[in-house]
Amino acid sequence: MKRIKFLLFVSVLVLALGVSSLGVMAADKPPVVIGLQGPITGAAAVEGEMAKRSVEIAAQMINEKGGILGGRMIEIRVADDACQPKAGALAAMKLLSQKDVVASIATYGSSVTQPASDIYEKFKKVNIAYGATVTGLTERGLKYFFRTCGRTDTQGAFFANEVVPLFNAKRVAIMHDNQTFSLGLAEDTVKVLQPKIDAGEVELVYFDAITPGESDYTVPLTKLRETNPDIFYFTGYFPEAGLIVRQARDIGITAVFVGGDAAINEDFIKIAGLEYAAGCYQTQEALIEYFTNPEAVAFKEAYMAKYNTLPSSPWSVYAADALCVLAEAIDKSGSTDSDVIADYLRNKMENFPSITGPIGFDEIGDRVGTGINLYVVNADGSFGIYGK
Amino acid sequence: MKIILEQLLNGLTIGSFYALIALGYSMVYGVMKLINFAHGDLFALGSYLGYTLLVFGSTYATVTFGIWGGMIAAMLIAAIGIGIAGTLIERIAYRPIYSVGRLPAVVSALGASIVIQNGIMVVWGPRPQAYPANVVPSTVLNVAGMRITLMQVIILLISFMLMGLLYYIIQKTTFGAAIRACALDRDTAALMGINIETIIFFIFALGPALGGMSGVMVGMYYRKISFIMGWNYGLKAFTATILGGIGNIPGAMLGGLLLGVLEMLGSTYLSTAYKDVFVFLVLILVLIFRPRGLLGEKVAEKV
Amino acid sequence: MKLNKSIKEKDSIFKNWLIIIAVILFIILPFIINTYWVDVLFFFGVYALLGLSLNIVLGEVGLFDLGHMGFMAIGAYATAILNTTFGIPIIILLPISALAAGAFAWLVCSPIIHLRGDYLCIVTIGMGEIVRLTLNNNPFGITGGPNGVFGIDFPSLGSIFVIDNSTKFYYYIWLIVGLTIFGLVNLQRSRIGRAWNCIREDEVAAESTGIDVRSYKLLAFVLGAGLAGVAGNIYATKLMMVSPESFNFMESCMLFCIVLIGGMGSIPGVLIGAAAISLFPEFFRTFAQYRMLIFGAAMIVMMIFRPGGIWPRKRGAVKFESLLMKAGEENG
Amino acid sequence: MAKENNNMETMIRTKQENEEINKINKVVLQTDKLTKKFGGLIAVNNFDLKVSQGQISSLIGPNGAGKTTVFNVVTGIYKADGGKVLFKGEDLAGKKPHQIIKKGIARTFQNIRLFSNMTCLENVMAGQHCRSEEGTWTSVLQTPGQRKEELEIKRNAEKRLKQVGLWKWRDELAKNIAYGNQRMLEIGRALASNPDLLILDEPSSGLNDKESEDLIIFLKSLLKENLTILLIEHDMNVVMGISHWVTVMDEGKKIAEGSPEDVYSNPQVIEAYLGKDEEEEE
Repeated sequence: MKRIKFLLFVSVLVLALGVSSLGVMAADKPPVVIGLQGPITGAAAVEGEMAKRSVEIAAQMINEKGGILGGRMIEIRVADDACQPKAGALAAMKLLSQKDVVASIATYGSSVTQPASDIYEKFKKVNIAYGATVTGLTERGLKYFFRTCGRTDTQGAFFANEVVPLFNAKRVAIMHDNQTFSLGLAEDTVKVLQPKIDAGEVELVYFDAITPGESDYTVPLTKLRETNPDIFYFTGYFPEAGLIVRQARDIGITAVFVGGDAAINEDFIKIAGLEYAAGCYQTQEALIEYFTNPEAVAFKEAYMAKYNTLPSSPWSVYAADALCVLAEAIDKSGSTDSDVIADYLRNKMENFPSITGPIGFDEIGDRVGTGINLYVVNADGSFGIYGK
Repeated sequence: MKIILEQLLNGLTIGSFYALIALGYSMVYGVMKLINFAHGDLFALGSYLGYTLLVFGSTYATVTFGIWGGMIAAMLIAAIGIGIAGTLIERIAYRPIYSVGRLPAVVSALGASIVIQNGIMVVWGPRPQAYPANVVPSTVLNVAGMRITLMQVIILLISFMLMGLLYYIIQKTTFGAAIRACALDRDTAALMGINIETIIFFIFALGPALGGMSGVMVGMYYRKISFIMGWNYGLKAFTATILGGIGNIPGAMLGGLLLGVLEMLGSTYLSTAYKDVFVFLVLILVLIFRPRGLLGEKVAEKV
Repeated sequence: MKLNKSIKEKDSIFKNWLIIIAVILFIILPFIINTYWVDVLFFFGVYALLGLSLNIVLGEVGLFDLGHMGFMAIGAYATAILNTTFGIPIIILLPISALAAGAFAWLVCSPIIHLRGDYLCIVTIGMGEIVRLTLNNNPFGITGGPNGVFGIDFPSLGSIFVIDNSTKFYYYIWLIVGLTIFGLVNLQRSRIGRAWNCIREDEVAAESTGIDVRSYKLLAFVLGAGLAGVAGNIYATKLMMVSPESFNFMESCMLFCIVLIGGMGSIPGVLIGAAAISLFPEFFRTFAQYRMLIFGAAMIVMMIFRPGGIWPRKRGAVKFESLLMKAGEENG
Repeated sequence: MAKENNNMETMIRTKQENEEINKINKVVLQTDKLTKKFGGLIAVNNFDLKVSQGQISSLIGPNGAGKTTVFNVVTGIYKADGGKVLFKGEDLAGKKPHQIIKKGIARTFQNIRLFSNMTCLENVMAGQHCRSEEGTWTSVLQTPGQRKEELEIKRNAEKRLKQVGLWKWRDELAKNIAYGNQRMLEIGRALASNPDLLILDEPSSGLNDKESEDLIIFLKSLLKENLTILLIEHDMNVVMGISHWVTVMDEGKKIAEGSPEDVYSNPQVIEAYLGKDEEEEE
C-alpha cells in the first residue's frame, strides 16, 4: 500500500514537472499556428496539394525572415475537407478544436466554404477563402470571413464588358456545368450582359448546362451549333472544356472559344489536342508565372527550388496570399485575438504588397482589386496574356 | 431533318458504348443473378490499360500494324487484360460468397468497385488523362451535309460487329445454348453435364473483355479518361440493362442503344440539365408497365 | 403473472449490462474528447439514423433501395426552404420534414412497389438521381441550384434553449437515435415487424398468410423515408446549409453497406455498420489516397468472412416460456 | 393430439353459428366454370369443384392436370380468366390472397414455403396476422392494447404449435427443423389463422409411411374443430383413407367425382390416371 502511494506521489511529481517544463518551453517563443483547410483527398485533390505546398512555401519565406511577433515561427496545420460540405464542416471543427490555431485559411470549394465559414463565424475565428469565388459568400454579413480570390461577378463583368466587344461578338452562347462555381460565373455574366441584351447590342442565343463527368457532349453542342454563335463562353472545368472544344470544332462550330478560369490549363491542351486548343481564350485570375513583383519572384524561386514546377492554378497562390496577410495582420496588430485580426484586415490593411500584388479588403471581406486578364493558348501550347 | 439524323447518330454512338457495357452486366446477371457493380470500373480500367499501351507502345504498334492495326492491337490486349481482371475479381470477391446469398455479393461488388476505382487513381493519378493524339485520326466526313467523324463510323461498326458476334455465340452455338441453359436453371444445367465452372469463367472473361474494348474505344473517341468514369458509364449501362430486361442479351443491346437515343432526345428537346431526369423517368415508366423490362420475359411465379 | 413474464422476456435486451455501459460512455464522452471528435460522433449519429431508416426497408423487408439519400434530401430541403423562406422554427419542421419525406416516398413508391429485386433497385437509384438532379437544377428558383440553400437556423425551443454547439448537437442526435431504436425494437417485436420479415423471407407465402404485402412494403418505405427526413432535418440544421452534392449515389451505396456490414435487420448491427462507415475514413484520413483502397478491400474481406454481417440478428435467443395453463408439458 | 386441448372456445365456432352457415349453403367452396390460361395453354378448363362443409375433399389427377393451378386461383394468387370461385356463397373474384385468408381459406404449398429464417414460433405467430389488427403506432409505443393482443397471439401460437407437435422446436429457425416437421409447421401456420377451409397441396409428399399415417390421424382430428379440408394428394392411401369426396382432374377438366370407392372404379379415371399406376405396378 505504501509503495503504491509512493509511486503515485512520484508519478504526480514527474507529471507536474513535465507540465511546468512544457509550460516554460511554450513561453519561449511558441509558434503561431495557422490552419489550412483544403481538399487533400477527393476529386479536387490536386488543388489541395498545391495549396498545401504554396502555403508551406509562404510560411517558410516568413519564417526565414525571422517570423512574426518578434521571432515567433509560423506553423501550418492542415485539415482535409475532400471538397465535400460535410467533410468541410468536420475539418473546420478539427482546426477549431485545436486551441492554439489562431486563424484559418479556408477553403477551396464554394459549397464547402459555405458551412465552414458559418462554423468559423460561430467560434469567432478569422478564415480566409482562397478558391471560393461565388458572389453571395461575402454578402452574408459575416464578421470573420475574408477571401483573397476574386468574385465570379468580376470575371463575368470582365467577359461581358471587355471580351465580348473585343471580338465584336453579337451572338453569345454560354454553357456551364451546373456546379456552384460554374453556374455562378455563367449567371453573373448574364447579369452584367443583360443591359446590352436589352439594348439589342448582343443576343444571348444559348444558355444551358452540361453534365460534368460525361464524355460525349456532341448532342448539346449540335444544338448549340444551330444557334450560330459568334462567341462561346464555357464556364466549367478543364476536363469538360477539353472535350467540348474538340467536339465543337469537329461538328463545325467556329465561334471564338473562351473558357472560364477553371477551363484552361495544361491538361486542357492534352485532352483537346494542341491543334484544337491553340487559339482558345480564357478569362483568368492572375497566374503566378506572369507576376514580376519582388514578392512573387521570391515565391516562385522558393517554390521552383523545392518542387521544380510552379503551381498551375491561381488558387493555391491565393492561399499563400492568405497566409501573408494573416501574418502581416498578426504582426502589425501585435495580437492573435480574432477580433483584432479581423479589424486590422478590414480597416487597416491597404495595398499590402503580397505575392499576387497589393491586397486590401473591403467592408464585406472581399479583396480589393484583383486583376483578371484574357489569356490565349499559343500555337506552341504556351499561355500568354492576349494582346501582350 | 438533317439535324435529327445527325443527333440520332450521336445518340447511337453513345448508345453503342452503353450497349457493349450493358452486355457484361446482363451476361453475368443472367447466369449468376448477381449485379457486378465492379463492371463499370473494369471498363475504366480497360480504358487506362489501352491508354498505357498506346502511350508507351504507340510507335511500335503503329509501325508494326499500321495506324488502325495499332488501335486494334490495343483493343485486343485491353480486352484480354480486362478479361483476366474480370475472372480474378470473380475468384477473389464473388466465388467465396455465392453460397450465402445475393446481398453479401452486392457489398463485395461495391467493395471491388471502390478498390478498382481507387487503384486506378493511385496508379495513374487523380487527374484525367488524355489518349495520345496520333492514334486518333480526327477526319470529319461530310455525308449529305451531315458532319460525321470517321471515328464515329468506326466505333459504330466495331460495336455492332461485336454485338453481332456475341449474339451469334449465345444464340447459335452449342456453347451459347449451354450459357442460356445455365441462365434458366443452373442446377438442372449442371445435371445435364454442363460444366458450370467453364460457363462462369467464360462470362466473367467475356463480359469485362467487351467492357474493356469499349473502354479503349471511349478513350480513343473522346480522348479524355478519368478514374471515376466507371461510375458514370456503369450506372448508365446498368440502367440500359434493366431497360432492356436484365439477363437478356438482345435486351441489353436494345436497352443501350435506346438509352443513348433517349439521352439525345432529352438534351435536344428538353434541357441538357434535365436529360438524366428524363432518362430515369422513361425507365421508371417502362418498368411500371413492363415490370421486367422491354424484352424481359413475363415470368409467372411458380408457386 | 402471465403478462409479467412476457414483459420480462421483452425487456431482457435492455437489461444487458453491455448496453448500459455503452450508454453511460456515450453520455460522458463529450467531456473527454475534443469538439472535433464530438462532431465526428455527431455524424456517426446521423449515419446511424440513416442506417436505421434504411434498415427498415432493406433489412426488415428485404427491398433493395439504392436511392435512400433522395428521401433524406427531401427532408433536408423541406427544412431548409421552409425555414429560410418562411422562418418556420426548426422544431416544428422536424416532424414536417419527416412527413414530407414520407409523403414523397408514398407518392413515388406506390406505382413501383410491385417491382421485384433488381428492378426495384434501379428504380430507387433513378428516383434518388431524379431528386438530386432536380434539386441541382433549381426548379422555380427555390432550391438554390448547386449552391443549395444556406442560412438555416439552429433547432431551438423558443429562445430559451438553442442547440448551437457540437456537444448539444451530439446529445440531440443521439437522443433521437435512442428514441428511434426504442421504437424500432418495439416494432421488431410486433406483428408489423413479423409481417415485414415474412415478406423478406417469402413474398408469396406472406401474402397467403394474410399479410397485405403491398401495403406493408409501402409502410416500410414511408417509415424509412420519414426517418431519413428527420436525419435530413438534423443534418441541414447542423451544417446550416444543404446542397445537392451531399445526396449523391455513392452516399446511398454507403448506406446500403451500413445495413449489410452490420447485419440485415439487426439494430446493433446497424450501429456497428454506421460506425464502420463514418469513423473509418476519419481514422484513416492520414493515408490520404490509399484510404478508399483499404476501405473497398475491407468491404470484400468482411463479406467473405462474415457474410451475415458483424452482428446479425439472433432469433429465438430469448427462450420463450409457455403461456398456457399446462406450462410444464412439452409437445401438447 | 387435439383431444388434450380442451380450451378451444376461442377457435371453434359456436354451434349456432355453424348451423347458420349450414343453412345458407352446405357447400363451402364451389368453383363454377373456372378457367385459367397461361399464354396458349389452358391449364384449367371450365372446371367445377364442390367442397362440402365439415368434410375432407380430395382433388386428384395426373401431373400437370392443373390441380395446383386451381388452388392458386382459389387462394387468389392467380387471377381466373373465366368462371367464378364462390366461398360460402360469396364471389372471390378480384380478391387478393391476404383478403381471402381473412375470409377463412388458409393453405399450404406443394414445395414448403416457410419463413425460413424465422423461428417456428414466429412462423405460427405470423399465421395470425389476419386475425390481429394493432397498427404501427400502437406497436411503436407498445400500448396496453397492443401488448394484450400480442400476448393473445403468443398464446394461440403455443396452442397451435403443441397441436402440430412442434412445441419443443419453438425457438429453432424453421429452416433447421426436419422436413416432416416443416410440413407440419406449415399446416400449423395455416391453422393459426383459424380458417374454415384448409387447403393442403400434397401434404404427404416427402413424408415416410409413419409420418403419413400420423398425418391422416391428424387431419381427421381437425374435423372435430369443424374445419373443412381440401387437399391435393398423390398418395392413394391417404386419399382413400380419409376423403369423403374425391374429384378427379385431367388436362384441366373434371373427369369424375364422387366417393372414393366410386372414383376408384370409374373406368375413365383408371384410363386417365390410375390406369398408368396399375401398369407401373405390374
